[in-house]
Amino acid sequence: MSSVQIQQSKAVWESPQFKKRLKKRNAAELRFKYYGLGAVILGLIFVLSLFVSIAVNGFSSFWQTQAQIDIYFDPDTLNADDLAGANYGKLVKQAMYKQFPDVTKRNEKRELSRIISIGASFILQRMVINDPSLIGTTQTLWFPVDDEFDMLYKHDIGRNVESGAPSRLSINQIIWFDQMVDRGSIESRFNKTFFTAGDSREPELAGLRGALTGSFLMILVTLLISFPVGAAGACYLEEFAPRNKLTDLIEININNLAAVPSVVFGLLGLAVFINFFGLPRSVPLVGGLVLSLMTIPTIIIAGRAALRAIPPSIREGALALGASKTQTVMQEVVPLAMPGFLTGTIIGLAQALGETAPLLMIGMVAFIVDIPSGPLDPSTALPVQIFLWADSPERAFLEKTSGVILILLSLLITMNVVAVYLRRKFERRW
Amino acid sequence: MNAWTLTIILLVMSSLFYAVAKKRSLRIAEDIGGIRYLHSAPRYYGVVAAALFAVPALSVLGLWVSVDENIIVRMVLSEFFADMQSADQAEKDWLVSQIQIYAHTGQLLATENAQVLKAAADRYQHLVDQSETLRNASILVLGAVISFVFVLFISAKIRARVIAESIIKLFLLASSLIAIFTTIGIVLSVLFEAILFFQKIPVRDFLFGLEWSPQIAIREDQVGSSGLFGSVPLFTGTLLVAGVAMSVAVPVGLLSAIYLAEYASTKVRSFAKPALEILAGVPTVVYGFFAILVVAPLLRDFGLVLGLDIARESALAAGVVMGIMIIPFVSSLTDDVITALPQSIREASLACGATKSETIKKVVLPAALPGIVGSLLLAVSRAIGETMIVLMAAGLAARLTANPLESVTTVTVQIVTLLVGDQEFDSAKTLAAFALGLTLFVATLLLNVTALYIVRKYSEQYE
Amino acid sequence: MVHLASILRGFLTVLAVMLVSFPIATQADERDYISIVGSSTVYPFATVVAERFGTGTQYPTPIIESTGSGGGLKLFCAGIGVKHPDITNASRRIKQSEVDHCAKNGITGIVEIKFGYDGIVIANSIESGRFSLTRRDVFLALAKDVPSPDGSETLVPNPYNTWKEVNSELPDVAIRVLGPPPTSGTRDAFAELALEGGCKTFKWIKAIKKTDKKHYKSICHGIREDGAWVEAGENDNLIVQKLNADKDSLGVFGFSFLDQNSDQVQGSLVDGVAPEFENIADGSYVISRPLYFYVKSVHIDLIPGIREYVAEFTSDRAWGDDGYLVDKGMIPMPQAERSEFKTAAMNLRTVKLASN
Amino acid sequence: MQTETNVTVEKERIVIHTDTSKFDARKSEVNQNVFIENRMTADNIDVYYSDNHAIKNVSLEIRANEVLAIIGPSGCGKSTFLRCLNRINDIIDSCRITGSIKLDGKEIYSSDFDVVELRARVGMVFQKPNPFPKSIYDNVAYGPRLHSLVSSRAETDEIVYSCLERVGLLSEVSDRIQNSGTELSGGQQQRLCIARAIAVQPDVILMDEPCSALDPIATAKIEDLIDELRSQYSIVIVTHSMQQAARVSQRTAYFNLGELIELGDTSQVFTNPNHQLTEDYITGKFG
Repeated sequence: MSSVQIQQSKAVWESPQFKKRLKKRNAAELRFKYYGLGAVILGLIFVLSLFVSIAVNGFSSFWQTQAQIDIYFDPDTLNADDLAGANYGKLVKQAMYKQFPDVTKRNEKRELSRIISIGASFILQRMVINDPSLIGTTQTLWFPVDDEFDMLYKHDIGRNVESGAPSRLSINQIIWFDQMVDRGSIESRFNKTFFTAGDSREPELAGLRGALTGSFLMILVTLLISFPVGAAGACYLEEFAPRNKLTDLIEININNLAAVPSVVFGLLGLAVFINFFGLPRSVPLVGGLVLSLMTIPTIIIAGRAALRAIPPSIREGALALGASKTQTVMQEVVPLAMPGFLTGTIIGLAQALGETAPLLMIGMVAFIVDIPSGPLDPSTALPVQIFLWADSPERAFLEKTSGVILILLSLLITMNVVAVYLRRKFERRW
Repeated sequence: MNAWTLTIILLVMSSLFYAVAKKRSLRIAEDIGGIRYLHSAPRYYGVVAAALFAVPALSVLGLWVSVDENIIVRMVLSEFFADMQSADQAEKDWLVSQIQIYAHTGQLLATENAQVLKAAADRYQHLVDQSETLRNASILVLGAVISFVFVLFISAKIRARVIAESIIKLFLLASSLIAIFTTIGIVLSVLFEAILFFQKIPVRDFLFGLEWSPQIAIREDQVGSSGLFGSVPLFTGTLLVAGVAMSVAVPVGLLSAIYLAEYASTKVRSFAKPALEILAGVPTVVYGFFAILVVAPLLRDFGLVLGLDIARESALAAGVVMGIMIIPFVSSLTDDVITALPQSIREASLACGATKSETIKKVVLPAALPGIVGSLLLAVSRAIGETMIVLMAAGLAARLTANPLESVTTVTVQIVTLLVGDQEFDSAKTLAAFALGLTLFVATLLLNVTALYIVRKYSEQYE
Repeated sequence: MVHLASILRGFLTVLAVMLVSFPIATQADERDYISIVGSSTVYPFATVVAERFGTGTQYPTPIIESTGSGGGLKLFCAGIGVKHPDITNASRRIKQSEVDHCAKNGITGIVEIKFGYDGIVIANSIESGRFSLTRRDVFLALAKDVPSPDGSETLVPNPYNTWKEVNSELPDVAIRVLGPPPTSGTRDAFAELALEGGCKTFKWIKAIKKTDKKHYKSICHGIREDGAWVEAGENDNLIVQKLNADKDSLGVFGFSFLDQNSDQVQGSLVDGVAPEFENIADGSYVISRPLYFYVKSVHIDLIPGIREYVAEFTSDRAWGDDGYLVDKGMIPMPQAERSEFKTAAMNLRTVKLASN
Repeated sequence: MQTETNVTVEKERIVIHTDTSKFDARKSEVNQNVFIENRMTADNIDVYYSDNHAIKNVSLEIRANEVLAIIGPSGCGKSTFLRCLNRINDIIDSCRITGSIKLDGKEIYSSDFDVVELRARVGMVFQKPNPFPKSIYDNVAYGPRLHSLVSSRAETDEIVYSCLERVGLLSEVSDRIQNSGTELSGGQQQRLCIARAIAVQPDVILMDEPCSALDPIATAKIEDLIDELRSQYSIVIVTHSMQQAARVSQRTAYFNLGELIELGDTSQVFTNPNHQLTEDYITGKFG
């Protein structure tokens, strides 16, 4: 019988129909696999294009075109009685006129003086006030050029004058600028201002320090509030809470809050912290409070996972030695879960650092130049600065925006790497 | 006394009471033959003493700070301006600011009643100073007395550890209750304003109206638009953008999750999974910028090739970028769901002679379906609530359209544009933002709870 | 693991410190910086002045929020004290109703400073053809109700879909104009100068003014809501970007934005005159309006630096013919007007509106 | 030790099957006394998990219509070896196999032997019952549908009902055949899995400790079923229960530390083992 049965069975599997179907099925298998691979590659392309486009646009923001000019600290212009209020712009203009003695027409002179950023006069003002002995001397100094020329030098934007397309730069200005380049008095230098200055209406003077400080203060407030509260909440829910309606309600709330649109948290901040408690607008304290409320659910969820991963044997061991439940949790369980808490906190803070929408609601979108010195000084934050600059008309702000994004992304990546490192370092398999 | 001094005093006092109580418990222990005869370890007595000092002090401080200004103002007003009791709020406020400004700066804002004002301001300042002194004294004394009484009554029988533990537990409970308070806070902060709004605009008009044009005249003499608050165009706009986003995120997210979970080698997986998850960590404002910088021009050029006119601010551009943002949500949630399925089911299918893709399509996906649906609902909720991308890339035109090439506006964009800038809190225009916020909250709440319910039910099945 | 526990302890300590100090610290009702709100048209000028002021003096740089002229005045008039703004920018003159509203809240000393002009341009992308419009075209294309095309003296809902239908000399493209919402001074001025200007050319409508002023206004200032006019928010920069993308659209915004973006957009001729610097300054370009800012005089001694800020704004290097505001696209006032307003500012002359 | 393992590499023996009582009617139409040939042969199989040498040079054959039991202490590689026979080990990345396994003379690890066909012909039942989260009906119909062995609903019904009947499940579940397979009891689930496996009409059925998760009554039912199925299929059963091996198998292979120590007729292995290790294991000295 067997051989016949074998024949039969073989017949089924070796029939041409089956072989054909098999071929089809294997092709489908391969196709499906390639769809998956394609999806992964597409996803990676998205990641790459996002980062590359931002990096390509933003990298040049770390450099600033500067011009070298000889400044004569004219005692006539600098009145010793009012050094702060003197017309420093005039010094710069005079120096420029000296470089181009042919330029005599008033209109042309104005165009010429526009090559140098108005920031030059601020620099001179600071120099003279710090060291009045400079008056009467001549110094060779480097000044940032105006953003239009910065763009011209870096990206050749605005040069197409001859082609008839209008530009904000005149032919004369371009010729003068090129002459300065030929003379070697134009150089691209590291843009220190970008990291040390606050916001500005002049792209070449704008920096991210104000926003960075604002973000830092806000995240500090968030950390100080959300970490203890989140960790405590996680402990309660995982270790102490009885299983009842209230606990269920809390759980649903936490999970829901983690997915509530951030703009709704902005409405909460506006109504509760600003209108009800009367806290001032635009301050990092309020921003931090709002972000805390958003971060706490994240920390609680991560904290509970960390606590759940600790085997009951640890608790049983401590309890068997006569420790109370609270002692067990506080002295044995929590320290073991601490890496999990910290990881959750860092990830939550990284999210908070990138939030924008709720900050718009609580007025953190003003034009603020001064660097905030505390959580009650008005300030913006990095993401808001991105939003503000992204909307600015000056082309130079485009690269500044990408520059801030680069900084923000590298902060976020650092935080996530730290979180991953912590998780790896302290991870235990029970 | 400034804030820091008070803080330091409070901290020092707490530690002092901690030390004193601890020491006293040690003394008592000595008398009765050793620490073992105490109910609790000495430091618990310290903790309780410190807590008994700090908790009442802080509560009173908080209470005081929140009411004292009001009380003082009322006292001053009733003392000097008894005849103003019936005046309207604006007048009172004006008077109060006159008093306060004089008290702070010595500047007189109005000439009438100058003498009375000056006297009132002096009185005000005096009361403020007094209140502060009284406040500081009372919180310190109150805390000290309670704590001191405890220290006096320390005995071997006092169950300090139990008390300390219940204090800790109370703090833990309070922390977990924050979630509920936040939800209540959200509801309350949008509900009142929304109710005010619905008193001006009927709910029916809001929910079913087909035209959205909230720029009603903000002054009587200004002729504005007629102020239509039909939110349907906003919801269709939101759904359109979310729809585009999901049609990008679902195939890419699902397929890549399947590939990474079922096909990819460990090496590929360990590289590609975190790389894709980077997308979840990128701030939304960056996506918004990416949309206007790269995607919108790209789509526009692409559209020109096809002969399509794609608005620079189109639902498509916003949706595509939002889809990119959501990919990791879909993929990592799906990945969780798929990898949670027992391997034995896969083996069973393979052992029947199924190919891998047949196993996935016929066994894995059907089994994981509830979990995947749950995670997709969460992703939809995320898409609906997303603000920055649409704010920067979708535009403001409230249009009732299903064409993703046009520019649309969404609920979140309108909330931001209605609120940013004009903080006046009684016009229907700003109130509309809260009504929208309420609707948005309710909508995402329903989605989230449904999704969580499905996911939880599903995960129970395989535990 | 011990160090992690001590981290927790550290956190709790700092938290305790914050818990105590925050409620007390937030009590301090002090503000040492100037708070400015108001028009988005004035925002670019005010921010430049603020920045120079902040850099050039020992005072902190003022904080400026762009809220639109209407919203700004509303905030400005809400009260006196550190919680309320000190200065509001406006791209139109304050109205009597707003002065009254201010007075109700005790704000009587409002110093008015007019500092320059801004033309309102109707612009499109540089890659499209340049429009030459009359105010009548603008009115017919954008008003909510227009005189019936059959010539009778009745109003019909605006029937025009393309510019060609409005005026056969105009191109055959759909009417789509992006403009600011009613909260913006630009919108007010546009309605008043362009729409009403066109509206008045219909004699019978002009006649209504005498009998029913309100009705006249609602005819001349009402803007259509069927999608041809797109309210593009208060951010004028956004409009420029949109025009760049949508070649057939027109946009309505301030001259300074045209000046800043002259490589991307071009201004349409209005009544035959191009929106250029000289034409606006001499008044031959008809849709131009003055720019103002208003100072709460009682705040001058409350917040340090307000007087100096005003001085900076009204200094020659700012608003003069060669001043930096001109670089940003503002059109300067004649010398006489400048000195008049400078005196007014220095003397804190309170605004007095002629009854109208 | 290597030398002992080679004992199994005998010439292919011709064994005449004498016990015909369990052949069903359909089968007995066929000539009853025929050669029983080897269905599968494994030669010099080595399996590695990363650096771990899990199976060491194992060779054995699986004959038609026999139950071959593989016994041995935990971790000796019995399951691993079993999983090589239908290449289900392929899904483990780190798993590497050398040697040769033939099904009806055809090398299953060669590239022209399709793994889908192999698995269709070599079915498998797992340690833990693993019905799909589908209806009982769909569970059984899964394989036939997959391979298009059925073309109509009636054919599917026929296969499903006959397979359920075969495993003795039909009477128990006839009223809830559309209910989920996961709702059944453990023993029923395992019989469902067997039904699912035989629905594909395989040549060989691999069983990986099929009763280890079951109670004695369910186990007895499965054992009876195995004995019955032998009439039609070759069955390889891995078990840690020596009693079970003695009850159901004709031949027994004893594995230890990845090596095949002894292979022979079950009665011989249990009564008179050739190897000391086997004896120690069977008498309970270790294991």
